[in-house]
Amino acid sequence: MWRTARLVAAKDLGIEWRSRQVTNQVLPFAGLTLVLFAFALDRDEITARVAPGLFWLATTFSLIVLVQRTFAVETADGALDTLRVAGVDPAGIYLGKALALAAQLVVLEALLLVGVIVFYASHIRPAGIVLVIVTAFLATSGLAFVGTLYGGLAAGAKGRETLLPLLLLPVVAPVLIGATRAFEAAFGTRGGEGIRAGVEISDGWPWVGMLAIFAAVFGAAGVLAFGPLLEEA
Amino acid sequence: MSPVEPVPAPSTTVAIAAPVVALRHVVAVLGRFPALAGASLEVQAGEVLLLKGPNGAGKTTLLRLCAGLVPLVRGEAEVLGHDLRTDRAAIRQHVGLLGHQNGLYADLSVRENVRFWGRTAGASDGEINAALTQLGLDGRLATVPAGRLSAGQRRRTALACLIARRARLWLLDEPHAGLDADGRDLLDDVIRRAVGAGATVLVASHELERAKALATRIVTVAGGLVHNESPDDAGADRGGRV
Amino acid sequence: MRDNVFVAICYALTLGSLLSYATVLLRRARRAGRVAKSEELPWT
Amino acid sequence: MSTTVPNPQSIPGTNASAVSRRWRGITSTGFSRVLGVATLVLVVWLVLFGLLFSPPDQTQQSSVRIMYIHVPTAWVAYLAFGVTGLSSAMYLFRRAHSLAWDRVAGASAEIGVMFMALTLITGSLWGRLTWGVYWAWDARLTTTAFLFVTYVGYLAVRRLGGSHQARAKRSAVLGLLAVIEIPLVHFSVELWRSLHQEASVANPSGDVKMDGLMLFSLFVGLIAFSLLYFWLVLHRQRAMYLEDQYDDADLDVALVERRAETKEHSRA
Repeated sequence: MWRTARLVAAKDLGIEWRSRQVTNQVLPFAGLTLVLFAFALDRDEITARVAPGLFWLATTFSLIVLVQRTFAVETADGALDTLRVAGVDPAGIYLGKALALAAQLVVLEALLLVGVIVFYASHIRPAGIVLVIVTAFLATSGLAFVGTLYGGLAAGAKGRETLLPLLLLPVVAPVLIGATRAFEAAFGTRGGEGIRAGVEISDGWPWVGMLAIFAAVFGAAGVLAFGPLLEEA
Repeated sequence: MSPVEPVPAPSTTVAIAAPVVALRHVVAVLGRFPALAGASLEVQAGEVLLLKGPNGAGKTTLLRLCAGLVPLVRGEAEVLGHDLRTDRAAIRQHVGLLGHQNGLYADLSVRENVRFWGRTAGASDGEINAALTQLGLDGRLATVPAGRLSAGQRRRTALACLIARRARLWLLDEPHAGLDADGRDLLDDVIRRAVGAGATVLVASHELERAKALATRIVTVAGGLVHNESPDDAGADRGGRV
Repeated sequence: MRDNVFVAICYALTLGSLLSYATVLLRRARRAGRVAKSEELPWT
Repeated sequence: MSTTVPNPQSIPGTNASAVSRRWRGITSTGFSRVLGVATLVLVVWLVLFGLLFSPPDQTQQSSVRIMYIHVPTAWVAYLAFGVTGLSSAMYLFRRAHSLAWDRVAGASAEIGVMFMALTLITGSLWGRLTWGVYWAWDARLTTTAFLFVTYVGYLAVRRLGGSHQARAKRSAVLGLLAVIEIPLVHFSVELWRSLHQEASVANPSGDVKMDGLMLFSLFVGLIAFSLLYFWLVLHRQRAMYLEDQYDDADLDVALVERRAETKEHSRA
């Protein structure tokens, strides 16, 4: 299974390396959403206060675009059928695609973090760096697992462009809540009271626990469910 | 891998081993439409079976059914000893399907495509390079992204991927389409080598003259059913009538 | 007064939608049943 | 082939009440008719008790009457999704892969979504009266809304088509995934709401003092709606069976046409 996973991940990242479609289109899209949020929310104190939320909202919307892209690659020339006929372990395909998706997400989140600090004048407390990294890692793996699983479900379907957001967005709600609260604990606006008066770094850790459970549950569910789902796509 | 000299098409009196493909009154649907309406077919190991028939007769569905991609609605079907009703996935390592679509990644180069599909079937680099050279894809062409190839070159790349899989059952859906003259010679050579290496081939094709030269048996697929032609009008080596 | 209006809305809405769903259900079943031979239905 | 609609065992003697005679359908049997009549009686009883006989509440006045509808619909909605999850598991893990479980899952989900919508509407109306606001980010309400959207997605996936077995397997997997999500969402919302200091409003009915008659009406409501749920699932599942038969019957007709096609071909 892991051999197939490495193979599929290398293939996906190879495609991205060649086509540069994610770097040229999806990353600017994510940056654009940050700017649009700023337009919509107008006043700086508001954006500074909700910066973590906006960060994860932009990531979630970009996730949908990335998932649609990663499965469009498969269905473009009937590669999905050939993947099935290849008789490789579906769990390997699932983990491979999730790995590639996670890698792209991490790059996207790094850029978004810079964007948030620049646009929204947020400031990460020195002690909060570890929390930020751990949260980002767990939330990204959770998002990648869920995205690949539901992407596989919708891959072959006719109305897949509209079906995917409908299926995916409710499911990522816990990640959105958890990651945002954890980031709020790590962030702190310069001067002034913290994001929420008296929010300590330590408040973030229970959320990290929840994110870890989420990632583990959907990692396992994906390994089991991806095969049957790919079969019927 | 030493080039295998082309072996004359095996005589049809091959020992009656378990049939590679055994379909009995198989019904398969595409959405609501019964593409296969009770087809029955038996293919022995080493045969090259030509599926003749008009468009929409069910040839493609028949091939996809044998590859385990299409669920069985009624009837029984056994491929390579596996019952397709209970376990469609088990046969897939041993089956190579060349459909209308080539299953290539447009952004990856020819070599990367063939290496990926070869690796999924466990082929070594040597076999992958051999497949590339056999299809004349090892020169400058190997580094060209699949998206920029002509239809014929994409077909050859898909064929190379098929060879690298070393499947025991080949399912070719109009393989000649889009190939130029020497492309077709290459295809016939590839099929002969595969049969020489013990594979069984099902070819759905409209290029009857070329396909008949290869086929050990011909059947007509029409209206979702398989009508067996008399075997004597197949196989050029027996001077069969066109 | 507004309380009663809201209460009325709730009851009417709930019972109305349940009743209409039931009638649609039975009508659809009858239409689909026209083809199936009723002897071999698993529940009769 | 027209089918007369015989009622195989017309119940001699006890003439089915006017209501059920009008609704005699191919999917009704003795048992479903009795269940239907019982449900009808109880629902009428509920309406009478809920609107007239039960006393208004001291604090909430008559708005408490919505509770007799809201709580039962919420209970049935959660019951329906429980049944969908269970029958999805039964379909997947039983060797027989019998389509009956898939039909029960589909029927229960469809009815569950309807009850869930009613729960949300009546809940927000009731919230408007008691708290003055249509919606509050209360853990239970949020999870309910989340469930509603998830199962709307489930129904969308069920309509994707393909063979019955393909539809069944895909829906069953999604049904189980939905069950996994419920605790995750509930836990995260619960944790989230605990951050806000203001009293987490458990449920509008939380502060209603229940006296005998109100409790009784609520109890009648729960029974009536549960029976109604089973009656609806029973019929919906049978209607699905007929629809599948209808598809298969279509298939036989199509097969006949398909084979006729080959005769012209071979003659031409």
